[in-house]
Amino acid sequence: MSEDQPQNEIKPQAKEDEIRIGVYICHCGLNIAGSVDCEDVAKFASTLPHVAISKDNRYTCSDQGQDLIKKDIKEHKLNRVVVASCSPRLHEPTFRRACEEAGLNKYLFEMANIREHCSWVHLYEKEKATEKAKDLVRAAVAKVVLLDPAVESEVLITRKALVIGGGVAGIQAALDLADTGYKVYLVEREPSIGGRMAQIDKTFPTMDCSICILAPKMSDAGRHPNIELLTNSEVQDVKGYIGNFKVKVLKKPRFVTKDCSACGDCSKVCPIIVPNEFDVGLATRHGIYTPFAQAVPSTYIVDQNLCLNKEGIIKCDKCIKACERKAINFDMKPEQLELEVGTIIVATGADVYDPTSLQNYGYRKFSNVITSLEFERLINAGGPSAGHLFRPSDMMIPEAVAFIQCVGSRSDRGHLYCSNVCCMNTIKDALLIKEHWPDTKIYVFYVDIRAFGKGFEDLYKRARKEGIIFIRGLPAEISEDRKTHNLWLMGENTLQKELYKVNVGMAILSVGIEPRRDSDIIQRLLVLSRTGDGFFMEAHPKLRPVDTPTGGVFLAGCAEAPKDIKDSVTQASAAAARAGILMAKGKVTVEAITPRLLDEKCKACGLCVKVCPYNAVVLNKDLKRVDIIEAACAGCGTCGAECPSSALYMRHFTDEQIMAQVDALTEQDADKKIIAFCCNWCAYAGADFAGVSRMQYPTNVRIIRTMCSGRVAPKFVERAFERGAAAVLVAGCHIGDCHYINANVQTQKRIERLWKKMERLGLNKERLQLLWASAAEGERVASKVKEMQTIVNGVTPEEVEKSKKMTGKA
Amino acid sequence: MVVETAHPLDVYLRETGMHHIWCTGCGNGILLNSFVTALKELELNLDKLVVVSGIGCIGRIAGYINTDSFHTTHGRPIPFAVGVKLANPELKVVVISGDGDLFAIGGNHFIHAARRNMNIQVICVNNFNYGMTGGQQGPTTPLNVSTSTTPYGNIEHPFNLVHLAAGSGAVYVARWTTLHVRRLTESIKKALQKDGFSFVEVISQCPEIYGKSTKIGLPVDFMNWFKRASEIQHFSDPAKAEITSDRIPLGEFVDIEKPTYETLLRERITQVQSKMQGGT
Amino acid sequence: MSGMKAVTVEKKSNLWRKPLDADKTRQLQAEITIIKDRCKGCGYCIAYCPKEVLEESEEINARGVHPPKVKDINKCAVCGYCTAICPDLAIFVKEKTEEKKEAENKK
Amino acid sequence: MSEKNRALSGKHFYSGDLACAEGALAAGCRFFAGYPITPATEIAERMARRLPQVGATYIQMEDEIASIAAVIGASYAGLKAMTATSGPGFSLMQENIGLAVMTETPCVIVDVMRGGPSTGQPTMAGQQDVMQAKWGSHGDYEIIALTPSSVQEAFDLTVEAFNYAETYRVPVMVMMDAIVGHMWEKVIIPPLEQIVIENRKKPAVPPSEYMPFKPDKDLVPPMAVFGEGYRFHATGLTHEEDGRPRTESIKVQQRLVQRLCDKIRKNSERIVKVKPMMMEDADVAVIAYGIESRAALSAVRKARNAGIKAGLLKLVTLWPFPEKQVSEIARNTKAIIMPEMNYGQMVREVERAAKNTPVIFLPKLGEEPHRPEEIFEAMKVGI
Repeated sequence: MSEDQPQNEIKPQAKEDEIRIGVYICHCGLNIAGSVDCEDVAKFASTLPHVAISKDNRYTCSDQGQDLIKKDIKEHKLNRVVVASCSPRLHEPTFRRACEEAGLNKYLFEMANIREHCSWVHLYEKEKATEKAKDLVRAAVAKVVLLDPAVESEVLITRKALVIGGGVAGIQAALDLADTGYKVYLVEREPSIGGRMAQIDKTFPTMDCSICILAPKMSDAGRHPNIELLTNSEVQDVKGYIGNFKVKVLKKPRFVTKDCSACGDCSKVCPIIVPNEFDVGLATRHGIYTPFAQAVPSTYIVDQNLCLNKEGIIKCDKCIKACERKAINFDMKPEQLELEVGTIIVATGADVYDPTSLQNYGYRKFSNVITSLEFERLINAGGPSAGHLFRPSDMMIPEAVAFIQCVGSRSDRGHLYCSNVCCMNTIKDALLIKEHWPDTKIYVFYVDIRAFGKGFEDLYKRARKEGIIFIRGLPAEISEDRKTHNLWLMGENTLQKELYKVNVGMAILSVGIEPRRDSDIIQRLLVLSRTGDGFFMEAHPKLRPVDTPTGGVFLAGCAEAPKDIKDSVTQASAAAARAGILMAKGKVTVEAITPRLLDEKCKACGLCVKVCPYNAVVLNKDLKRVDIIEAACAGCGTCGAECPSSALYMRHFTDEQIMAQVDALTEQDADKKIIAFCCNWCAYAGADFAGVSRMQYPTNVRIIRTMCSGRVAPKFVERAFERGAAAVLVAGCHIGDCHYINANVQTQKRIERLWKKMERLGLNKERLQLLWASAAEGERVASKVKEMQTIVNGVTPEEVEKSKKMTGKA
Repeated sequence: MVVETAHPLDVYLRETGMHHIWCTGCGNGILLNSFVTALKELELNLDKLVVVSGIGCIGRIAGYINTDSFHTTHGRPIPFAVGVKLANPELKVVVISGDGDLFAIGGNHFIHAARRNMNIQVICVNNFNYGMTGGQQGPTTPLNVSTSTTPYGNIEHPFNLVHLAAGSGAVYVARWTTLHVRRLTESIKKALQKDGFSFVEVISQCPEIYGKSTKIGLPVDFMNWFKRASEIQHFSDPAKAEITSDRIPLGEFVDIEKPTYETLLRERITQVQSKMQGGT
Repeated sequence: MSGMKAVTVEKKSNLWRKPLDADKTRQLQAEITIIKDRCKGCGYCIAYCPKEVLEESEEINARGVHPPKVKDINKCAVCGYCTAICPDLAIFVKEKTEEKKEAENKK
Repeated sequence: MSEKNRALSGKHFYSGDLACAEGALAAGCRFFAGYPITPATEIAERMARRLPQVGATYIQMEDEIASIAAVIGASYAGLKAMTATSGPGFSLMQENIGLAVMTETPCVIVDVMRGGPSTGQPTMAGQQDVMQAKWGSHGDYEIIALTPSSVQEAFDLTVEAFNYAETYRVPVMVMMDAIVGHMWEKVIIPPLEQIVIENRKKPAVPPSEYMPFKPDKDLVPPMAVFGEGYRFHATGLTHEEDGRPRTESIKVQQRLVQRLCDKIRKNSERIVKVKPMMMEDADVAVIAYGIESRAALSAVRKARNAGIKAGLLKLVTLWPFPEKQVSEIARNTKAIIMPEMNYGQMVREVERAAKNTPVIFLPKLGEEPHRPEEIFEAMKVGI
């Protein structure tokens, strides 16, 4: 959005008459100086154009080091600074601050990573390492000349939050935010909030009553002046960006007004009777009903699909007549609500695995094979059997029961991941049975028992002490005795290495947790990414576990991964805190690495619009150009890479700047070198990790940092080849893990196009390599470079010459 | 002679009402059913209820309902009802008549009774034509429909009755089709309990006559049309409630409070009399 | 509980079990009265019954039309729409009284 | 209080219209519905002022059709009701007058007659509606029509009109020419207790046995009132005694229409009123009604002074027509003079009754009534 552009910014940078650069080579004790001749590098730096002063010191990051820079900026009128030391991922902020304190715009600072990417990975080749260090400094100097001063723009945050999903996670997040004083919209698809926890009988490991501890929270949420409860409602559309989301919510009619006193008279007379979802079909409900006693809101609801009154024709008026408070109104229409919120918390929860497909267990075939969720309703005093462990076939309390673990989890029949809660849930359930019917024989068939949490192991021990029989090895098959409807479980005890055949009255399948079948809707609406398992992916698995790649959107509960109540609540509070921070600030600053449009160049072709993962570039037909929604932009730069007419000026990673780096790195014996473009989040970090772990690899690789591999325009690669580089490596995050949702998909497309082009030109396409490496995969980076070394060796001068004329010839 | 099984609503009907003259599927019967159901549910004192009707098929309804009732001349049920109501305000006076009776020949009486906010209830069974005389064009016949008196298609714009009623000052205005019989009954109940001039329009089918001239067809086809075209929107603008072949706007259109003629009259009378007492 | 037939619970896709309380749920037993000779055969009750309980009968009544007859009384929800929509007050539905049920069960 | 106000007993100076209104009040009229029209407007105006004083209802309707309809309604709800109009409005009322006849509704219709046809002469007098009073509505029927010749009669006959209406369950017309209507004279309103008031017969049977149109011996059915629990039905259609429409039965039609007529014809003895003056030895008789009877009277006196044995028969009831009285006079006189403010209406009835006795008709159109001389001249011719 052009109006966001700070006025005091010159674009593109009008060069001052005299550029005065200060270069500082850090020894980092011996970390660098050990394998790089720092004085030599400093001496070399002083010879570079515009370099006013060049110094080397032991610890540039130390206070003295920083003071020196500040002093020099003032005394020598420096207007650019380069520090050659560790990874910018570590100390760039430090030095930027120093510059700013000395009155130099922090965007006029550049770093050369001569530690992680040089001294540490070339411990035993001081000479070559020094040469590499010089190259890296030369590149940094080349870039710093072209840097523009920038002011970070600010986006205001609407101080309202949307919580999607009214399970315990959603409730907790909503309550925390509301208590902080923010208005919260809590959207729930079902008629009542409460979610899975409301269905469960007891919670582990404390064994307290689930609904008893949940109900108060539910009514708090229902009563809270700052919470607007939108039940029976669905999020239909989300537009906007961090701090400024416009959300469309469809509020489906209940056909019962707030006047409902929940007396239930309507339900009694309703002729429609169906299985109750809340009781997993073990009990019935009527066409007009409340899902469960503690429902919030307590207002009854008409099941639109089953009620006899359709198309506005009231055929049955039994409930209307029965309702003393005249609270039933069949004229209610669906409402489209438009909410404006600053932050969104996704707490959409999870589904339960349906074991029907596992035919060897006979679920749906044998009535006494039930799921752990059905068990929860059976053992629940408020449930259909009033807490009596009736087995469905004959309503008798079984003498022996079996729990079967990992149903749908940790197996290619179902899901590969561990559902995290089933082990403890089974142990809890087994103990519950013991509590009420001590003589019941209880078997638990498991793969491993995972009792990792606080107080879990004690519970497990207690269960064993109570005489519950744990057998390692899941039954291969369950068969039914036609007469008694008892069940035979057959399988192998993998500890005793012997076969077993156990007879029980009822078998409980400990079913796993799976992602909501319709997760893709929320994923699309909020531009989230999902893991291979299908759960929503966090921004960083360790350091930003409740954030999502989309600014202002956070995760809580099972939507992110299977977890128990405690973890869900913890995560919910965390998400609320994260959202709260944003709203408390009231604004966010956007790093000045977002693109600026050079209107005169833009042809409004719309290619950039297609590739932007954040819909931050929109076509402006009237003005024949595109508009950039700064606040929505994350600065990956893939738009810039896509633009055929270089109309997008990717601040701090401009074409000119990157080209200059390429040129600098290919100034000397390019034909021996590998030019590598690494994305800031995975590949570059991976290279840093290689350095930290002192992995040694050939010295001839020169790494250029971009925010995303998606920034790497084909012309950068071509420039490298034209300059005679022997090989080029483009490296980014694994597909699906992209820090910018899916920008790296564009990378792949571009590289493949380049490969085709090289083939057409009769070039060895192996000279261009594409690598996916995560921040943890230093090894992959190192071995890739080694692997490419052989390619470099194979490149003949003719090939180099040939590739020098790469462009134009397409 | 075999004794016929009694219908629970028979007690509200005269013997003639149980075997009315109306054709197969005629909406009048549904209105009769709906009206007496409303009486039953309100537990009204039938001794204090007067049903007044005009001329036309529906005019017979007064004779069918087991209350005091009067079958007036064509177009005149409203002024008759006004006389009854003013003479004995204790009585509930309901006018049930057709679109021709109330809005062609009787139109003047309707608008003035509404204007005066006479405390009477008017139910109009609108079947879009004059049924009893054999399907002539009437004040509600849609444009272009051919009837026995518009053989080349109707060139008159029809009345939008709810708009007319609202514009004339009715305090309660609702419109339902006979298919929406339960809502109709509710509206009739509401009207009966309302103080002031209330108007309920019943979009009704005339399968024998109108159904044939318009080729809508069998009674059930009529109902299907109602189902297809109905649009329930309470308190929408009556001006936009014109009926077309693919849109029948339904619902409550007006529900307001306004002093009735009767109330104001009694006020004046008391004023006058107390003044005289003071004077004499 | 003798003679108590299981209430017809409509299926819901994913819920397959017969609810434990299915047999205990209060069941409606409808009693539909058709005054045949009042019927003029408009067919509203048949066409608009939400449960398709009625159908046209073979017999011809005093008015020369086929009055409706009950196809499946167990489907009837006793919503009473047939009663309300009948222009001839020729049909009405009631919930069977407990006494009547008892009586029938004895037989 | 309202009762006390009902009859303003004492001596007054009123116009015919005012006296008519006061007569209605004295008779117990509790409901007036009307529509302004010259020369009857003053009646409405008087009612509008007076009815509230006695706690009764005046309403100005949207037209005369509505007015008579409302009057019928009020009467069925138990009130003595009336409307007042003139020719054009009277015409509009005709259909519902038929309804009142068919449903045997007690009610009073005052027609202050002006010059017609059509809008005619709104401010000029006439006696042009006297036939319409009898024949204006369609079908066979009988009604009662009275005609005052003085302001005092305007009062007295209006009271009478209500009594007839109540007694015979029939619409009763007060046919008052505009001169009487607008003429101011002394009128004496007697004390209320001295005014004879008739009220409709109430049913003697319980609702279950009540038949709204089943007559007593006098051919008049007792009348229940709406809201008393009789739950009866009345219709303009040909109906049975229980009120049930019977549109296809000859028998029912005959029985009904005959009774509706006969209840008046067979009771005409009791209904008919005439005032003979100096008739005992008369050779020539003047028969007149309304304002004409007053011109006639002075003509008769003039004749007596001139030695002619003249007499006057003043008609008080126009309908039923005093047939017996007229033919008797015809038998005993050589000639009958009949002045009317029309072009020949009641004279036809007179001729019919007079048989062979010559009837000299004196028409008058478009202005004031006959001068006594004109009638006197006619008498000379008659002898």
